[in-house]
Amino acid sequence: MNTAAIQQLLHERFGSGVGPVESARLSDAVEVDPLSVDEIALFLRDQPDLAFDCLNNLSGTDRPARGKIQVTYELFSYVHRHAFVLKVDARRDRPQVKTVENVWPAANWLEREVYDLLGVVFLGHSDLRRLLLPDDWIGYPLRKDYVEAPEYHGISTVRESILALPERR
Amino acid sequence: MRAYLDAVAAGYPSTSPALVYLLGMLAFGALVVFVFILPVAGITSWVERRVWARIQSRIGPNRVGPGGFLQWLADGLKNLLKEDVIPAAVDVPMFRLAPYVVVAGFCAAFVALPFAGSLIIADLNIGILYISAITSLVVIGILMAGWSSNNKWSMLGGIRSATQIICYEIPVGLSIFPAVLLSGTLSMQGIVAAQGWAPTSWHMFHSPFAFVAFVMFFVGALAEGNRTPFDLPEADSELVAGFATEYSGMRSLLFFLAEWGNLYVIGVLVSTLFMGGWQVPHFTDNAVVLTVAQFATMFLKAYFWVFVAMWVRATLPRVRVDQFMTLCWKYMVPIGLVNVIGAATVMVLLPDGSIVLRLIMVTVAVAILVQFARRVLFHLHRADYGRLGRIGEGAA
Amino acid sequence: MSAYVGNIVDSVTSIFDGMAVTFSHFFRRPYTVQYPDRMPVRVQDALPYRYRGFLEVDLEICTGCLACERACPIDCIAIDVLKNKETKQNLLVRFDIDLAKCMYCGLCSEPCPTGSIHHTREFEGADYSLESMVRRFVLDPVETYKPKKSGEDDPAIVPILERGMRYVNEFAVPEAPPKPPKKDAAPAVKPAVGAAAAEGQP
Amino acid sequence: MSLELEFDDGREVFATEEMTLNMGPQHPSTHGVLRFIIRADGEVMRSAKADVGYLHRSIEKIAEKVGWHGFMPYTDRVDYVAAMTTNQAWAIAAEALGGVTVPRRGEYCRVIAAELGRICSHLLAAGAMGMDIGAITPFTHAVRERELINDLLEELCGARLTFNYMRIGGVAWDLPPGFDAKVLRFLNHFEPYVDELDDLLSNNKIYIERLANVAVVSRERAIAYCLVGPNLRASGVRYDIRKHLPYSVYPEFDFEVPIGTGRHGSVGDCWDRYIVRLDEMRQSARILRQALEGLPEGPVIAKVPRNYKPAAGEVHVHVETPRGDQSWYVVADGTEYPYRVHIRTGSFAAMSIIEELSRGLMVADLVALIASFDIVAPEVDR
Repeated sequence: MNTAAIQQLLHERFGSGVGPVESARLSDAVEVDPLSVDEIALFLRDQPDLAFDCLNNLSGTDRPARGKIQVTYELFSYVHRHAFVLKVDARRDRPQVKTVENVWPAANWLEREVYDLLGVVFLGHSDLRRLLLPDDWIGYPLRKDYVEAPEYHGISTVRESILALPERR
Repeated sequence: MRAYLDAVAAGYPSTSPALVYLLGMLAFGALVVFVFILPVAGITSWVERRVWARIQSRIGPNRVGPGGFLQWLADGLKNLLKEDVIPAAVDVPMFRLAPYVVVAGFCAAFVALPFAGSLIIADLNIGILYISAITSLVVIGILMAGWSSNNKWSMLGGIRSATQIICYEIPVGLSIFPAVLLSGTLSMQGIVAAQGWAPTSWHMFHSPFAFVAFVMFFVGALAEGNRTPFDLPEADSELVAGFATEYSGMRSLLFFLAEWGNLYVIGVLVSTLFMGGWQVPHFTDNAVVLTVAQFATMFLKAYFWVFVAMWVRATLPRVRVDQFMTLCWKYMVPIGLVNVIGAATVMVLLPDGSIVLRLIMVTVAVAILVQFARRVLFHLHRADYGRLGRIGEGAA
Repeated sequence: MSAYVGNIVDSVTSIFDGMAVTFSHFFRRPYTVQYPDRMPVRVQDALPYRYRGFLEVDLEICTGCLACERACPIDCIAIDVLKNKETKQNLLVRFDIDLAKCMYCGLCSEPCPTGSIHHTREFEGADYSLESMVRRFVLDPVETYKPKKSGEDDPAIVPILERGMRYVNEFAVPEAPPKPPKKDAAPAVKPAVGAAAAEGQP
Repeated sequence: MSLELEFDDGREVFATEEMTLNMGPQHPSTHGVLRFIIRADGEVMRSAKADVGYLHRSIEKIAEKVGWHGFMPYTDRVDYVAAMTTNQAWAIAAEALGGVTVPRRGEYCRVIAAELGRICSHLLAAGAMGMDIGAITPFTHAVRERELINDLLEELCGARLTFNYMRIGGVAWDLPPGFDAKVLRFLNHFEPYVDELDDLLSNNKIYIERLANVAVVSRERAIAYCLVGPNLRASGVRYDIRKHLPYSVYPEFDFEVPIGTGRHGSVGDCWDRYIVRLDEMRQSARILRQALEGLPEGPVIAKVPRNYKPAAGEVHVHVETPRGDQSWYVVADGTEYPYRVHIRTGSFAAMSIIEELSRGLMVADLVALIASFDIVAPEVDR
């Protein structure tokens, strides 16, 4: 089943919470409402002719120009061997997305990673802690406007280059 | 030994024979410890590393001395000079004492080990019983080390070791029975004397039951010596280094000294109980030459089993704790019991043994060896590693 | 009961075979290479031609195009070129490579038109300070190399350029697979400076 | 002396107490720097919580700073045990965005390098598995074979671990002269070696007992936790990106996708995960033979500008690495730097299931479990 057909199904079921097919170059996606993504995910998993039983990838992209943080879900069905890309846009100043952890357990760590690096809060997540960075790290490094603190617990995070590099770069 | 000391005492009538005897025995014991146990344990460490290396397509230590032979001395010296780190949270007296208890336990076993027909520190009439009792002292040391380290991995190691030795005392004891029954004595020299130099006269070939007892004894001894596949107490991939995790320098080395020394004890016990010990053909009347020959025989037989233990260690994975218990209680103990009854029955039916049975057993053993050799050749030809050279052999 | 006996038989046979495998290794040669002192040849000489060791620069044929500096993802190369307006010659005043930072990826040697910057097969550089790992190739300012239209004819430079071009040719060139440079036709060596300069300098 | 039979809060003294064990970050069998916090009742675990991040190098952030060509060496460091396939994933993603077609010989070179890398990685996995179970010799034997592959790859691309062999548009170097003969000689030697490893380790009764029926992952759980690659196939799902979502020139090769059969226990146990890897090495050898035979002539790299600026767009790339389907999400915005790169690796997925699987296992089984998932810590953390 292709993206357009799935979008059709979703639109019939969920109405305005499901946007049109976004045809970026090389990949099609459907954008949905961040606060109803869990229901849509459940539907995508349990509908027999969709049967997306695997959350293959979950990643966040910071889009400061649009004031959004985009979370991308890449779904795959081992039953029908088809894939589908779902996107949600969270507000950049207060990014909140419903968790899909209860639908696909794989989302547990993937969501923690997005929370860790981009600061997206997944509502209803059972264990939303930082995953890769230390618990007391300040800031979300994958945001485009992230500035690394000059030191962490008194350890400098900057290493001076031994070469004095020319200015042209 | 005793006769010699008696003669010395007779030559100096003013001294008390008891004193001479005591001092002589002490001197001989000290001699055995420093001239025999330490080098043997040390050299065993070198041999083990070389054997492992060859099995693993490596070379092993080969820089210190000829073929790396003096590596054990270098390592020993290095460990002696190293700082003895005692972590802050340990129970210091217990922590310090533990290695000595372990070493004492295994050194004490040498008291009753036969080296040759006339070379034994004390031919106790309960020799084998004494040895199986005194080697269990090692577990107390290991348990002390594990507990006092104040480290959960160490504690798990110590407790595993205790479980291990307590469990395996039983099958080991059961597998000693047939040999003791056949010899009619518990004395180590007595057991050796009950066998001849020829393989047909060894206890292990007396009957199938004796052979099974021999295999079980070796397996059980490995378990008691904490050797792979039963090296659970120091399972490096699970428990870091088990009970020895917190030890450093000489104290750490003492544990390994005991382990390597114990290998030799296992070898001597297997040879004594089942393989005719120091028995050689009576080819000369010269007592010195004969003793040397007996000593060499005993040493080679014992060292063969040390080698087998190394080889087993390089081959087999480690069992898990519950499987270890299963092996002991569900397999070795029942089989051991049946075995004792079987061996006793054979003794009743054939009071003088049967040369036919012995010959059949030897033939079977030879057949197994031949099959083994065939498998080795098969593996050698299947994947010939000599064909591909590395650096300097055909490389650009 | 059959499982019981089966377990024992399985254990004995599988261990028997495993022991045969390990025993057979006593009759095989060990694989250890006893680096560094017991090698039949020096290890550097045994390494393949493409080995990515320390970077080295042949200043005689460096065109000063800065392609390597741009290609380096971690900025471990620093080059300063001064332009002499009168003679229209470029003067190379600095060519530093921080070998402690270098990750030996080879990306810098790829765009080099003459093969001036290239990896050697040297790799032993243990030292006590990071500063000592900085290789400063330019001690006195040198003029950059200018490829000649008719091919190189300076006998001092020809062998260096030949070596450099052999290095360049190791990298695949699209469309036309390169011919190895001929030994006897020394003046025919032409650096691929035009194409690379067009690519490397936007 | 009277014994107090109750704690202050009323619990009985004679209850067993749980023990908290801290395994790692430095531990002999954590394959890198991992940490587990184990709650155990004696030797039996109640749970093992994983704590990752000790090897986090923010590779995804670096990608946004170093440009399309410059990121290639960094992909080596995502999974240093199998750098070739990670190289390939990045190259495929960048090529898809830039619309570059790789010459056929380049694709063949990539397949040869990637399959050698796969054997390399699986050897380490199988050997380390034996090592964690306590057999040390198989590890050294596996590393010995791996050295031979490293020698080959060193000849191919000049490095033994961080290859940086592939480029956007193809590969950096053509195969060196005589390389195919060397690979064939290696394969002739290697295939019997795998049989020998079977005799030495896989069929060993102790080894089987340690692994069979331990940490069984059912088909459903494997999919739900997004296990990929050999870990998924061991649970009985016949899915291999090379076969079912083909990239490069894999459709031209004839090979099988081995799955777990539960020969000694149930489908999806540790032993299945181990044996699937062994079978995959044999299949890789098969692919290598075919690739060497059908090697076409021609250039190995397409003409790609040094200043690579793919048009805006985003792409999801899946590549079958030794640790399974590596899923790359790459966003381009038309500049010379990638806008966003996200890598979902096989080890990452496998790490997240360990907590669930660890309940009721013994401490020694956890070691086997980690090894059977073939977890490479830097790949988890990136």
